[in-house]
Amino acid sequence: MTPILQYLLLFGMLIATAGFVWMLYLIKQSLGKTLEEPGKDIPAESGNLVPKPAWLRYHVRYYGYALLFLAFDMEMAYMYPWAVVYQEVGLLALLDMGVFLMILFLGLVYTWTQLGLKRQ
Amino acid sequence: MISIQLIFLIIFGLAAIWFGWRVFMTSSMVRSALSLLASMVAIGALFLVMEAEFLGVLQIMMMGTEMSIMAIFMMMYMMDPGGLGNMDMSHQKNISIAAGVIVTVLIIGAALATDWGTIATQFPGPHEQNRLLGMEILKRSMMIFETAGVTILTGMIASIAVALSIKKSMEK
Amino acid sequence: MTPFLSGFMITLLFVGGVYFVAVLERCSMTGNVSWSGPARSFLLLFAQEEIKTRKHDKVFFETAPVLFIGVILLTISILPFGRGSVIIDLGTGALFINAALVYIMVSLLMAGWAVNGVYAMVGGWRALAQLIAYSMPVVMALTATVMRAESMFLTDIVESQQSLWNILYQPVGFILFYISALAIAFLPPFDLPVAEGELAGGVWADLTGARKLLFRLGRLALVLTLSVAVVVLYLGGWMGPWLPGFVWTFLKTLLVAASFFAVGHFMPRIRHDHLLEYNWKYGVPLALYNIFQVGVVLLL
Amino acid sequence: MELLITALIIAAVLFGIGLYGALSQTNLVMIMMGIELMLGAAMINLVAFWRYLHPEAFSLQMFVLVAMTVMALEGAVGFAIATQRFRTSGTVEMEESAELKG
Repeated sequence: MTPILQYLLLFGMLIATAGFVWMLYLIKQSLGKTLEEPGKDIPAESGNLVPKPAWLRYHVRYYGYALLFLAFDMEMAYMYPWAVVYQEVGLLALLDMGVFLMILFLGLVYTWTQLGLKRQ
Repeated sequence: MISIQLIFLIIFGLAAIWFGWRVFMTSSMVRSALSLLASMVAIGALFLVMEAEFLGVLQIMMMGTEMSIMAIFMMMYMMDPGGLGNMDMSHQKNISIAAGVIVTVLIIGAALATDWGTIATQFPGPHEQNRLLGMEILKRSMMIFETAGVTILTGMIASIAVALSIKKSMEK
Repeated sequence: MTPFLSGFMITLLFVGGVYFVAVLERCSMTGNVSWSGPARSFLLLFAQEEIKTRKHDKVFFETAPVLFIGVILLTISILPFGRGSVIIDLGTGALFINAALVYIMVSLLMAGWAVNGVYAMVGGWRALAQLIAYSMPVVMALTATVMRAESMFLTDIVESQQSLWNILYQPVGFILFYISALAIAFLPPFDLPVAEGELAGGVWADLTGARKLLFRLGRLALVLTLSVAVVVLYLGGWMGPWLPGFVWTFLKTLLVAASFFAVGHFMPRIRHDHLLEYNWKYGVPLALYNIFQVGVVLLL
Repeated sequence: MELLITALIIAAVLFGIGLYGALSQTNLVMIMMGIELMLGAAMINLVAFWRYLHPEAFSLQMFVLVAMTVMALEGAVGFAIATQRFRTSGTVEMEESAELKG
């Protein structure tokens, strides 16, 4: 199988899943409609009927990790091709990646010392 | 096979453009962040159509996390993240539209006017690509790779220092 | 084996595996084995009425279940079940697993945002926190297996375990991947997005009928997918004496799935800030150590 | 040939949309979205050049990796500045941040 056929197959599976789900919805629709009752469409809030929308400003308390993660995440882009040729290149590859990972590890240690690794 | 490639190039290109356009046309913050994610995934799919498999899958993975993090930052800093008030958050609209259109036309003109020479037909397969990219990282572009490491460290330190500084001075 | 036959076998194993995982899940929650239970709850959810919350985000409400179940099917289609019997043998399989599993978090985020309810939204943001926590260890553990196989083809990764399974070759990586797999599938010690005690069901709290059915079905398939991934990456895939490859994959998968539920049965739920803290303070350094150890052993 | 031109045109349109967004939005995070779109367009160009002109030159793929790194770092530093802005002035609207002019 050529690579482009493989991607076509993957894409086709995604489309097929969407079609399957759509058919499920159609069957459900043919079974009956939802009864209109007061208060039925209010989301779960432990018994309180809250008519206000929930889309308000929300303090995400782990944003320190999020910032660190954004930068740290990039390291794996270089790591996968490196891992494929690791045995071929040998010691040079180990030293190379060792330096790279040490540099990144410094960033983690820095964040740790700045109290970034806790709930803000 | 060429024609299939062209068809999918156009399909995913249109998807990328449409979702990219939706980013600035909706007032719901999470919707605009996830539209950008959809646009980026379409770009990743374009990479796959152009048979750069590693880069395509990598793009799809990276953008999934990056744009979701963008969504949480939108949630934290926007007055009305749900977009229920339909606030207009743009300025100098006409100048921006003019700039966008002019730049697009210029680039398309440059692309059409240039003689690109012969199109390559032979190219390495997915596994060979991974191997050659690894060799490139370890041999010829080794300094670029290590410089990228130092750049990532700089970015990490800069963002942490900027984002957490006031917190620390308050704790003292 | 012909492609048609192997495709048929994979479908059969997949459907049977999902049913078995459903039985296991009920067993871990209620304590007794009931073979008809999953079928009954399937019918219950199928006949349930569809309630949509007020002012919901229509696009996300429709997209989230499709995305959730779609990425899981894509992941299972690249995993090898036996020698030569894999639907799509992708050249960057090890990376693709990771890329597809990121979108489980995205679909949870979408579902949580869409229903316009407080508990669901908090569940969605927690799903992102969980991803930030487990993503780095899982990537580095995968890299270590790629280093040994010198290839990202999943079949090559299985073949590289001919002499010694990866669970013995890189035990630290196995532990990290196993724990992260629990977190990816949001199974009980890490079921933060759908926590019943704290968030009254979290992301799933306001979904009913077909959408809930898709999410529940998708989660069962996800547990099966991750069990197969653990088997392929660390337990030698289809390798084993006497029996054919399919049987070995299936037996190992069921063992791993059962162990997933057993761990969840006996552990208390972890707080999301503790999860982040432990993963970044201990998980990431351990994963780096694992890569270093594998690198040194490979050079010797 | 038409494949390369198609890819370049797609990238040009995306770049234009990104430029429009970056210039017209008042909000820091939205401006960053525009910049990410422009970087994405640049990456399409790089991959198209690699595939259709020089499939043997892997420094082009390396360039794409560097562009992705720039994208992630731009995100991290931009969000950090947004956090700081929000803490000091309670908003991330860029029209009100005259002190960043230097």
